[in-house]
Parts: sequence; C-alpha cells; structure tokens
Amino acid sequence: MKLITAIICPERLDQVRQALIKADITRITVTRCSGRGQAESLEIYRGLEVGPELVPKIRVDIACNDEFVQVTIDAILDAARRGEGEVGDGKIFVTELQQCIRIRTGESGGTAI
Amino acid sequence: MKLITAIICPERLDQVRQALIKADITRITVTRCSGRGQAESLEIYRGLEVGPELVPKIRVDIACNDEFVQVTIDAILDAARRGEGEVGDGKIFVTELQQCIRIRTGESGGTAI
Amino acid sequence: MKLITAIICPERLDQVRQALIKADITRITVTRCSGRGQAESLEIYRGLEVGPELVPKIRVDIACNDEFVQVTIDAILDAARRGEGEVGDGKIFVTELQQCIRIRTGESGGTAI
Amino acid sequence: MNTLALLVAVGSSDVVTPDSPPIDTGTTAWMLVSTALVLLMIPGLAMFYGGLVRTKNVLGTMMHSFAAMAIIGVLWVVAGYALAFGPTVGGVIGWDPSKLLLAGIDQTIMEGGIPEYVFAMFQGKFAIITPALIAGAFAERVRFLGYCVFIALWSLLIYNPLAHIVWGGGFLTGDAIDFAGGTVIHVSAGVAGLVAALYLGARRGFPRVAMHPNNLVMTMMGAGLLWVGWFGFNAGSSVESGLKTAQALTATQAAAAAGALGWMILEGWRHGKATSLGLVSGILAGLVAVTPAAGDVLPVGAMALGLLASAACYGAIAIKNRLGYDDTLDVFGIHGVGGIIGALGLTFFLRDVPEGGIWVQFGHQVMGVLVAGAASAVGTLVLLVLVEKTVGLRLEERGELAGMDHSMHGEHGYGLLNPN
Amino acid sequence: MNTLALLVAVGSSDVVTPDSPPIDTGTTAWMLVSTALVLLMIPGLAMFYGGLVRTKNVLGTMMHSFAAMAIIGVLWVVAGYALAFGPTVGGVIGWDPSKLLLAGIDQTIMEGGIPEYVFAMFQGKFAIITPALIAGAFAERVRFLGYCVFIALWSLLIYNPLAHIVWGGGFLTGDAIDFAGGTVIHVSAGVAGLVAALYLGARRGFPRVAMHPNNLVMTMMGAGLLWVGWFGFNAGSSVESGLKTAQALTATQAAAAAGALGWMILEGWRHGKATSLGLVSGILAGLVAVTPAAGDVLPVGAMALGLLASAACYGAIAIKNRLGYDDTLDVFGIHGVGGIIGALGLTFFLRDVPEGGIWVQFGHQVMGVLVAGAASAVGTLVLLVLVEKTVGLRLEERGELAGMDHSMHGEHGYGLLNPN
Amino acid sequence: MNTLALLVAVGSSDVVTPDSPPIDTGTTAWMLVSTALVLLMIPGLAMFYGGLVRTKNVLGTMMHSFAAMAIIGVLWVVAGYALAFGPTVGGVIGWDPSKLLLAGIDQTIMEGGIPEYVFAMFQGKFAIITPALIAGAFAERVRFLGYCVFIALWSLLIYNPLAHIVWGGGFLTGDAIDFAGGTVIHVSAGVAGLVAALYLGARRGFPRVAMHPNNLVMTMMGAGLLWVGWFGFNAGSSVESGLKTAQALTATQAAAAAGALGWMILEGWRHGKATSLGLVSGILAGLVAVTPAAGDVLPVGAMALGLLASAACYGAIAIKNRLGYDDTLDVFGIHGVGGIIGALGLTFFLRDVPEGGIWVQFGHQVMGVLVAGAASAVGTLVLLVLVEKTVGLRLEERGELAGMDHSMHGEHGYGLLNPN
Ligand SMILES: Nc1ncnc2c1ncn2[C@@H]1O[C@H](COP(=O)(O)OP(=O)(O)O)[C@@H](O)[C@H]1O
Ligand SMILES: Nc1ncnc2c1ncn2[C@@H]1O[C@H](COP(=O)(O)OP(=O)(O)O)[C@@H](O)[C@H]1O
Ligand SMILES: Nc1ncnc2c1ncn2[C@@H]1O[C@H](COP(=O)(O)OP(=O)(O)O)[C@@H](O)[C@H]1O
Repeated sequence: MKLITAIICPERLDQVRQALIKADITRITVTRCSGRGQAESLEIYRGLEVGPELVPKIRVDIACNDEFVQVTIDAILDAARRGEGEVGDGKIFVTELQQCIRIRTGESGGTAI
Repeated sequence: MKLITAIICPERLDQVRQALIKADITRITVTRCSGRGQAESLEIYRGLEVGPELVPKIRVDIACNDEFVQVTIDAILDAARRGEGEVGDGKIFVTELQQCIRIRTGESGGTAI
Repeated sequence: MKLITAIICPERLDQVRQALIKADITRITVTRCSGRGQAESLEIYRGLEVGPELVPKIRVDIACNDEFVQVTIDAILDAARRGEGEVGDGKIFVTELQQCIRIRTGESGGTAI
Repeated sequence: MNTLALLVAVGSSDVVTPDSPPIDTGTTAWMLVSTALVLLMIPGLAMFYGGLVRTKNVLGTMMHSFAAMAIIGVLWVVAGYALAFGPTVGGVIGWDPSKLLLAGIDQTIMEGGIPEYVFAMFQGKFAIITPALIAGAFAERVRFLGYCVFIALWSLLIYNPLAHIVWGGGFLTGDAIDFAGGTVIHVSAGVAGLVAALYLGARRGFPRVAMHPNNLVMTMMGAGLLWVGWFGFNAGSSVESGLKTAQALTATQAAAAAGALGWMILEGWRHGKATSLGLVSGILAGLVAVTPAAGDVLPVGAMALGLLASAACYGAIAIKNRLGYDDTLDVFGIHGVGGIIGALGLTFFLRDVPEGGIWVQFGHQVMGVLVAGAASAVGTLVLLVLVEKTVGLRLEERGELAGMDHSMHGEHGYGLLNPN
Repeated sequence: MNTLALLVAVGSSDVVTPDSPPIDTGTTAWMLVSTALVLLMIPGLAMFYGGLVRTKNVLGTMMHSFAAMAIIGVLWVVAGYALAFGPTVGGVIGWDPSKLLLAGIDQTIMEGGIPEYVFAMFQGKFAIITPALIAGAFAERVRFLGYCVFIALWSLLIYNPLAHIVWGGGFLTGDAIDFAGGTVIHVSAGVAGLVAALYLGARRGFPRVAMHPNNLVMTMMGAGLLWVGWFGFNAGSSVESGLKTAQALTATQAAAAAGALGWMILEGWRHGKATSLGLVSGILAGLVAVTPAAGDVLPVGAMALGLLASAACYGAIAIKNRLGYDDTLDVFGIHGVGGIIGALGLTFFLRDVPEGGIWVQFGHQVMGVLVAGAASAVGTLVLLVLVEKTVGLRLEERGELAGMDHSMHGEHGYGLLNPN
Repeated sequence: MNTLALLVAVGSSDVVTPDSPPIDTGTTAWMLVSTALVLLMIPGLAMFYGGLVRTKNVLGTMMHSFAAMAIIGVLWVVAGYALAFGPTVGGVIGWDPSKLLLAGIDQTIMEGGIPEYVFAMFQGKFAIITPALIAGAFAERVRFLGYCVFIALWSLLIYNPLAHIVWGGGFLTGDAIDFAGGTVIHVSAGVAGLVAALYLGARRGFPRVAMHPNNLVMTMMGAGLLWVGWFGFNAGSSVESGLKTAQALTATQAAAAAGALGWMILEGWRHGKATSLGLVSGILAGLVAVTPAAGDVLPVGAMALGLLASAACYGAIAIKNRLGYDDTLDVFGIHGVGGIIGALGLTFFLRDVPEGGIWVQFGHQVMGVLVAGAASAVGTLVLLVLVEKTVGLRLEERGELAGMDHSMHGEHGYGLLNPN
C-alpha cells in the first residue's frame, strides 16, 4: 500500500476530485496548507505589489493499494496541471504505507483502503 | 518508530484524546482536514438537501516507538468508533518513521518521541 | 529522498523559513495544526487560567534529496529553538520518500524535488 | 401612499424662497437617521451575500456591494437625482438641469420641513442598494470591470426611470401603492437577477460540484444589520416622523418576524431541521414583502404578508432547484417573488379601502409589477448583451476557478487561513 | 422614574380621540431610533455569545438569539403587549383584548407625543432580548425545538407578568426604581439562567475538556454593537428626547467605560494580563448595572456602579468556577449579579433623595429584586421541567458531541475551514 | 462654522436658570443619534484595523480601540470635558472645576435646545477615537500597558488642548474652518502616528517578511460601519438638525463615494486590478478629507476633495513604501495626508466666500494645520520618550514574534482555527 500526497493549486481541486472519481478512487483526505515552490503570485496591498511568500495550496492524501498507484498519479497529474503546466502546479509525493485500518470495522490491510 | 495517522470524526476527538492519555500517549498533533470515504452527511441549503462532498474531519498524528503502536491503535479504534461503528468513523494509517528529533534538546531516536 | 516534517512553534516560522532559504532550501509546505507535547501554555478565560490542551503549532513539510537531509534538519533545529530550548519547541520527523513528481512537467525523482 | 410624489412636487420645483417652510427638526432627525440606516444595509448586504459564496469569492462578492456605494454614490449626485425626481418628461423620466450635482437644492426645504438634501440622500441609498441586490444572481462568475459598467448603466437607464415612473411624478405615480419600493427596488432587482442568471449561464461545475457558503456566521450578522437598516428603509419612506412612520415600522417588524417564523416552521416540517440560512431567508422574504405595504397595512396584515412571502419564496427556490438555472443567491427567489407577493398581496390587507375598491387597486398593483418587471427584464437584457460584447461580463474559466478574489482583486479574504 | 407607567395609563386606555395629543416629531424620532438600536442589540448578542462557544456550536448559539427575534417578535404583537401593558388584572398581569394584534392602538398617540406603536415596538425589543440572554446559560447543549417552546412560554408566562408588575401598572409600578429594566430584564434573565444551568446540568466533558471560544474577534464586535445599542435601551427608556434622555445616555456611557476599565485593571492586577474577553465582560457588567439606574444617577454614580459591578461580576465568576456548575456564558455572573448590584446600588447614588429616604427606597429595591428573582426562578423551573418532559430540552449525547450546528441545523458555520 | 464655540460660550457657563432655552426634541434626537453613530465608529475602527494585521495580533489591535473606549471614556467624564470646553486659560486650555465629573452640567440646556450632556458625550466620542486612530501606526509591536498610559496622557495633554484651541474658545477658535475635526482629529492623529512609527521603529522582520492582513473581510465590514458612523461624526458636528446638518451629510456621502471611486480607478489604471483594501482606503481618504469641510462645501466640492484625497493618499503611501518606514496601517498616509488635503483644499470649494477672501482663509487653514501638526508632533515625541523610558512601550522581541494576542492578552482571536 502507498500513501500518495499531492500538493496542488486550490483552483484545481474540483478537477482533481472528478478525475479521481472517474478513476474509481473516491476516498481522499484534503487539507488546506500553504506552500512555496517556484511559484510567485503577486498580491496588492495598498498599491504595493507584494509577493506573498506562502501561497494557499491544497494537500490531498490518498491511501491506495499498489496496483492503483499509477492510475491515481496519472489522474492527478492530468487534472492538476493548468494548461501546458505552470509554475505552482504542485507536487506529488509517494510514501510506503505499512498498515491501514478501517475504524468502523477494525479490518486492516488492502481491503480497508 | 512508527508514525500513526488517524483520520477521525471531529466529534470523537475529545474521546480519542482521553483514551490516548489513559494509554499514556500524551503527545499528539492534530489538524483540521476534510475527507470523503463512504460517508454521506446531508446538509440543507435553502430547502435543498445537498451532500457535501467533503465533510470536516480531524487528522491525528502520533509518533511512537514500535512497542506502543498496538496500544495506540487500539485506543484510537475504541474511542473513535461511534456506537457499533458507522460509515465515516475514519481510518488509521501507519508509516515507518526513520528519525525523530526533539528540537529543544536536539536528542534523537526513541527517547525523543 | 526523504520527507522531513517539523512541528514547530508558530512564532518561529519566519526564522525557520529564513534559515532554510539561507541553506538553499526554498520549497516547503506549511500547515496550521495544533499539538500537545510537554508544553503548557496558559490562557485566561474570564479570570480563570485554563491550560489549553491543544496549542497552535505549525507543521512544515520538506521533501529533499538525501544529501540535504542533515542541512535541513540543522537549519530547523537552529532556527526553531527558542533561547536555550524551551518546552514546546517542537519535533522533527523524517520518513522515507519513495517518489516525487513535479506536476507541471511530470518529471520525477531527485530532480523533481 | 403618494407622500413622496406630493412632497417632491411641492417642495423641490423651485429654489429656496423667503416663504420656504420652516425646518421640522424632528422629522429631519428621523430622515437623517433613515439615510444612515439604509446605508447600513449595504455593508449588511455585503455580509449577507459575502457569507454565502465560496471562500475564494468572498471579497469579490462584497466588492459588488461596495462598488455600488462608490459608483452609484457618485452617479446619483451627478445626475441620478435629477433624472428620477426632476419634473417629468413624458411620464417616463425626470429632468432638471438645476439638480445636476444637486446644485439647485442647496438651500431647499421641502414641504414637511426637511431639507431636500436629506430626501435626495435617502433616495440615493435606494439607488445604491438596488443594483447591489442584483449582483447576487450572478455571484462568483463576473468580471469586476464589466460589473461596474453594468451597474452604472443599469442605474442610469433602468433604475432612474423606474423610480421616476412610480415615485417621481411619472405615469404610475399615485396609482399603484408602493410604499417603500417593492416594485421599483425588489421586483425590478429580482427580475433583473433572473434575466442575468439565465443570460450569463451557470457557474462552472454547477450543480455537479458542491458549493458551500464560506461563512454562514457572517451571513447571519448581515441579516441582523439588514433588519435594523430596513427600519430606515420602510419607516423612513413615510418622509415624516409621526403616525405613518410608526405604522410602517410596526409592519416591518411584524412581517420580518413572521417571515422568519414561517420559514423556520416550513423547514422544521419538511426537513426536520430549521436552518440558520432558512431563518434569515425568512427574515428577508418578510422584509421584502412588507416593503411596498409598510405604511398601509395593519400589523396582522403585515404578518400575513410575511408568512405568505416565506412560503412563496421557499417554494420558488424549490422550483428553481428543479429547473436547474443558477440564480446563485436567489435574487429572484427572494426579492422577485417576495416583492410580487407584497405588491399584489397588500391589496387585501389595506388599512383603508382604496378609492376604486379592492379590485381596481389590485389592477393598479398588477400594472405596477408588470411595468417594473417588464422594463427591468428588457432593459437588463439589452445592457447585459451590450456589456458582455464590449468590456466583457462573464468571467473566463481560469479566473472563475481561481476565484474572483484572486483573479479580479489580487487579494484573498481570510489571511488567517494561511500561517503568517 | 415611573414615566412608562404614567404614559401608558394616560395614553393608551382609549382609542384615538379628537383631543389626542399632537405628535412630537423629535421625541418620535428618538423613540424610533431607540427601537432600532435595541433591535441591533440582538444580532450584537448573537455575535457576542456566538463567538464564545466552540466552533461546532456557533450557528446554533446565534440561532438562539435569532429565533427569539422570530418567535417573540410574533408573540409580542399577537398578545404580549396586551398582557404586559393592558389594564391590570390583580396587579400581576395586564389584559386588553383590543390590544391583541395591536389592533386597538393603530392610531393612538400617547401623552408625550409619540404614536403608541413606537412604544409597543420599543418594549417588544426588550421582550425579545430577555429570553435571548438566558440562552447563554445553557449554550451548547439544548435541542432547538425545546428551546423555541421554552422561550415562547417563558415570554408569555414570566416576562409579560414581570414587565406588567414593574412597568405596566402592576403592584410594584412606581415603588422600585427600574429605569430601563435592571430587574425585569437582567435579574430575571440571570436568575433564569442560573436555574436552567443547574437543572440541565453541565456540558458533557465539562470541566475536564478544554472548551475554547471559537471567535473572540466576533465577540468583540458584538460587544461594540451592544454598547451602541444600549444607548437606545437606556436613553430610549426615558420615552422622551430631552434632559432625562441625555442624563440616561451619559450615565450609560460612563458606566460602560468604568466597567471596562475596572475589569481591565482587575485582570492586570490578578493575572498580569488584561484580556479582551475581560474588557468586554466589563463593558457588559457596567451596562447591566447602570440599566436600572440610568436616568436617576449622576455620571459619577454611574461610574461607581460600573466599577462595582465589574468587581462583583469578576468575583461571582471566580466563585462559579470554584463551585463548578456550568453557566456557560455567565448569564447569572454578569446579568444576574450586575443587575442586582445596579438595582440595589443605585439607591446610594440617586440624583434626588427619594421621598421616603434612602433606606425606604432601598427596601423597595430589595423588594423589586426579590420579586423578579423569585418569580423568575420558580417560573423557569416549572417551565424547564415541563419542556424537558414533553418536547425535550437537553440535547442527547450524540447531538451534543457533534455540535448543535450539525445536529440541530444541518449546517456548519465556517465553510471557509473546509477547502471548497 | 464656529457653531461649537458659540454654543458652548453661551450655553454652558452657568447652571440651569429659569430662562434656559427650551429643549428642541428634534435636535436633541439627532445629537443623541450622532453620539451613538460616532460610538459605532470605534468598533468599526477596531474591525478595520483588526483585519489588517497578522492573525497573531488581531485581538491586540482591536484592544487598542476598545481600551480607548474604556480609558478615555472615563477620563473625558472626569476631566477631559472641563479641560477642552471650560472657559479658556490663556487660549490654550480650558478649565472649569464645576465641569469635573460633568457635575455642573447636569441640568444645562444649551443654546440650540439640547442638553449639554449630549454635547459633552458627542465630543467625548471624538476624544476616544483620536488616540485609537494613532494606534494603527505602531500596530503589532507595542506593550499594552505602555499603550494605555500613552493614550491617557496623549488625550489629557495633547487632545484636550487642541480641541480647546480650535473649538473650545482657544486662540484659533473662529479663524480656521474645521467643521468636524480635520485638524484636531485627523491631522493630529496622523502626525502623531508618523512620529510614533519613526520613534518606535519598524516591526521585526519588516519589510523582509511578508505580513498579510488576516481578515480583509472584517476590514470591509469595519469600513462599512465607519462610513455609517461618519454621518454622525460630520452631520452631528452641526449641532443642529437642519439645513447645515443636511449639507454636511450630503458632502460626507459624496466625498466618501468619490474617494472610493477615485482609488478604484487609480488602482485599475496602475495595477490592472481594483482591490477591496484600495476601495475601503478610498472611502476613508474621502471621509477624512471632507471632515473639516463637510458643512461648508457644495456636493461638487466634496467630491473634488474626495478624489483629491484619494490620489494624494495613494501617492503618500507609495512614497512611504519607498522611504521604508513602518507606519503599519498608514495612519499618516490616510489621516494625516487626507486631513491636510481637506483642511487646505476646502478653501477653494467653500459655499460662501470667506470674509477676508480666499487667501486669507487659506492662511488660517495653513495655520490650523501647522498648529495641530506641530503640537501633536512635539507632544507625541515627548510622551513617547517618557512612556518608553518608564513603563515601556515597544514590545520586546519574544512578545512581538509570539504576537500581542498571546503575549499581552493570553488569548487568541480565532479559536476556530484550532480543532476544539
Ligand atoms: N520539495 C518540496 N517540499 C515540500 N513541499 C514542496 C516541495 N516542492 C513543492 N512543494 C509544494 O508544492 C507546491 C507547488 O510547488 P511548485 O511551485 O509547483 O513546485 P516546483 O517549483 O517544483 O515546480 C509548493 O507551494 C509547495 O507547497
Ligand atoms: N483510502 C483513503 N485515502 C485517504 N483518506 C481516506 C481513505 N479512506 C478513508 N479516508 C479518510 O477517512 C475518512 C473517513 O472514512 P470512512 O468513511 O470512515 O471510510 P470507509 O468508507 O473506508 O469506511 C474519510 O473522510 C477520509 O478523510
Ligand atoms: N510523539 C509525537 N507525536 C506527534 N506529535 C508530536 C509528538 N511529540 C511532539 N509532537 C508535536 O510537537 C509539538 C511540540 O512538542 P514539544 O512539547 O516540543 O515536545 P516535547 O514534549 O517532546 O519536548 C507538540 O505540540 C506536538 O504537536
């Protein structure tokens, strides 16, 4: 099992969710966060253009079985990219998931995902 | 060392905290997030019942030494479940933690947990 | 590649960011969270001093290549510590990162960090 | 019921003369207050609307109200008042060059003992709030520049004539009862909103994507301010500080409470839960419905109108949900429907039987609604096409997804969400 | 000090006659404004209370205030005014069928030159705010339906008689000084809150689980609106626009500032830190204490009352914390204690020595407090039991843990917390 | 234009006499309302400022406004009014022991028919808001105790003399036109802010670290309340309820709208985007500029002043950004610059040509600005040094980084950010 963590642009969240659902991945966890990659996004404060160091981002966490990893990544890659790809489109991180337990039933492992 | 991440129902946070404290686990990190599993939670918007796609959830992160993993999981399982278990009760994810450092002292490893 | 997750005191975020930038680490993801370690931080509610169980914390996530791990940790350790070190200064967790993909270009691996 | 028209006819046609009526400090005080109260409704509306959209559009939505304060605030002084309350030209528009920039009324005291300035400012707030109301129908999907141009034109070309026709000496003045603007303001804004929602199309993703209010707490605060401000709106429309004022205030209070209670009960019955958005929607429905009626119905009639409006608006929104068009904040569902219910329904609750009998009056009322609705519908459509084809009104996909706050204003509303 | 009673006795007992007093537009203007200002206090209270509870209860708590606007708003028009200000029946309740639905006062002008409607609406706001105050004592743990039934009954069966007894011609009218409702409103609400908190029991988890205010920022805004609205509350209670009004307004301002300053200093001294919640609590304590006294004390007396109330409320809350019962938002600690301090304390700061001397007057004051407190305590308990046993008042565990916003209203207050 | 001074001279020097003027209930009503409206500006300011700082300082910043309500609220009653509006001592300060604690005016009716209490309370709000304005210049970096001491002294030693000099019978009374406090309030606060910002130094990390507003939504709400409250501020300064009042209100409305529109257009032109902060800054700039002029200029002049002020303030802030000092919330950039623009600019838009001709009047205006500016600059500097050296004003690093909410008040504003 893998834990896929994507940091994406807030405006693409709806698209990413839809792409995932189309790929049959419905379970996700979403968190507001802020980030700084290469992206610069100017804001205006009383006539001064300020580069907000940290811009709002969305973190999407998806636990999935190994065979779904590539599908999930592809779906995200596709849906999170703006146009031909822009600075700030985001990142995907993949880590190994050792265990996964469904609280309701207590079952664990691949079926609990 | 393991990192235990539980996504639970906001209303069970107090219970989970108490169960953990009873099991001698006091250090935790808690984050607001939103999620979608099987759960459906109806909201009403001007007479229309809408299924909010993402419902508020709480993410609980606990780093612990290997011997405490089971205790922690059991405490969470027990306290986070509503009644006989309901859709939306949540998930527990376990990942391997390679290192843990206490910033105050700089010490690392099992004692720094 | 490693994923470094630091839970720090909100008031040190600016310092930590600057220390990281000085160490050439510019990409980070920051999330509001709450936590409980040993720290006690008294608040006052209508004359009653209450120990807020969960105090506001900041979670900083940094994905980096293996050779940068120590630099990053050192920078954080240094900048996040208040004075000689105080309870509540925070923790650093390190986990193994299996894959890292830049959404904009689709490239993956060490160069995508 | 024709107070406004009479006062204007008498008081403002000529400049100050030695025999201008003495100031009535009490009436003046109340009219000053009413002006402030109606002004308060505009931030109130900004809060009400702002809380209902998604987080990424909160500032942009509030800006719709605030921009109306800026733009119509200036336009009204420059020319609006002259167009709405100048001597009539063919019954459809006023014109009084001496009132441009309000120059000619600098010293005028109106019949009733208030400086004409106060009346002009009071009326100016109505001119501001009407386009701001419309904005709810196309929230979350318009360009700011296009919006600004649209409301400026709408105010000049649609609101001013309507105000003139019904209040300022135009062809309906004196026939239809419209105490404080049920047709001029709410029906016209509601219909304009409907037309705009249909013409501009739904928000991208609607209704597939869930779109939740970002801050119902603020919506409730806004509703509170709207209720308070509405006392100025309705009771101020008596242009006096006396019995009629008291009657209007009482009717307003009774209708708002009844509307709120009605919606609460309806929701309790239909969903088993009364929502906060429902309660405040009921407040609004009641207030809208009592607007044309406030000075002319007994408290019991006001409560009946409030209840009726609540039910009707609830139903209208249910139908909209089935029809599937995207009147984002239900401008037609609340202001259009509530305004119509009020304008027509008041006939049956009048304190005094109208001269020609109830049905003749009902005819006048229908006429008023039709004129306001038709003028607003046609005019709005023309303006929408015009603005869309020139400066552009509908926001392009990228900007809409990013949210108006970022794409139109380069800001975001809640910095507190970002660690800083 | 018996202005209200006298006015009512003279002005409202018969319908309009040719010799009804002429309108005083200035007084009418001020009373209209006061009505609006007291209405403003209700969203103000919703914000004040709403900010103090946990995030999951913010809408539910604000709904307690807003539902009072809806429910009591209707009830007062239907029957409340007739019960409180009709001719007395045995000194404990009024009754005037012609005032049902306010029908009989449609044209009445009261002694003093204001339409009786205005007086009825002004009084109606007091009727609304009193039960809304109580809600703070059992915040975060009641069922919405039960709450609605409770306040409806409380208003009809406890508030109306009390208002009648003290102001409307009942057996205490004219003895105890209660300028703007220290006993009728604050003591009665405070005691009711205490009884309800004790009867319903503490919130689950209290005091073990930390329960932090979700939005102190909003609480401060609410406090600001309350202060502003209180000018209408107190200065409006003079039912004139003259010297007494000015005196009441001055006393109100002085007491609020002194209360705030007092609490700030106390906290600074005891904790080394002055909190924002402390400052606004001090404002409230000062305002509550000066309510019964506003028209009858000099500014220096008002400041003394404000300081005293601040210290007493601070102490009362400290004691509560030790006793461990859960008066969630300190309704008794602020309104009960502050009201008592004000009602009794004013005796020693009166502008004019009362007829029977200070101690006789003090006796009247004690009497007033006892009657209000006792009536409220007993009545509230009966109603609590009744409601709890029938529709149910205390929220069941599941709903309480999930929060009232979700379990009672199917909404949540801050959509902005969820990505959308 | 010297209404205030004249009224005071006549009305308040002796206690109530049988021949004291009769109450004018209308004027009294309006002045009561104006008092409430100016009070409303203080929470409005708290919201405006509070929204602009970082999350960790939101309560601390709001506390600056609220503490002014508490501290100056008390001081004004105790001695401030006697110092500002007592008979002059050498033209620089008033002194009337009988007015201490307002004791001597308990029954006084002023020329114009309003109780002197109302006038004293109305003026008291001005005394409260002025130091609260200054706080914006050193937001996010002062100790609360030091701040409290500073504003207390500033009010006693700088504001009171200034108010006396310009309004209360001091040496400038009657020369410079300052209808509602352009120099006394805005220029003096703006200059004090500038001096304080320079003396205390920038916030740690400025300008390297990004410092974003935590809640622009609240800033907009605050701006809305400020606009509404400003009607009381300006129109109330006529101390009547008549033509002058109406003129002042109209000018206020016109200038605010023009200021907002001006800033919007400027930003649109320079950045391609009109921001919400820009729009509300424009509102403020317009309101500040029209403050000294409100009763004496035509609407067109008011609009010109609003536009001018908008452009000048926009420019001033641009220059500040280049100079690099840290006037956190642009107190000088808005209130200082706007106040100067208004005070000098009004000369060219006066309704009536002043006695000595335009340039003589311009000289008076320059004089007024210089006196206010110089007195405020010198006095502020002395007080800053004094407070900094004794109780300490600048916050130490640790407290500043942690934020004032935590380090000064032991609270945090948005509990909702923490799961609870
Ligand atoms: N190495 C990293 N560690 C942590 N977060 C990262 C990293 N790289 C990117 N992010 C997150 O992803 C977001 C988008 O990054 P982006 O600008 O698209 O990356 P890049 O500059 O690599 O193209 C950032 O705002 C940040 O939150
Ligand atoms: N595979 C997953 N990946 C990420 N988050 C998940 C996953 N499964 C569940 N969650 C999180 O847990 C929350 C509760 O899920 P729940 O509905 O109880 O799961 P299930 O449907 O498996 O019983 C979800 O809202 C979501 O935030
Ligand atoms: N074992 C842990 N698991 C999860 N989070 C932790 C753990 N230890 C510390 N934290 C997080 O780090 C924050 C700071 O902890 P701190 O009080 O400095 O730790 P310690 O008590 O070990 O010195 C806590 O508030 C919590 O959010």
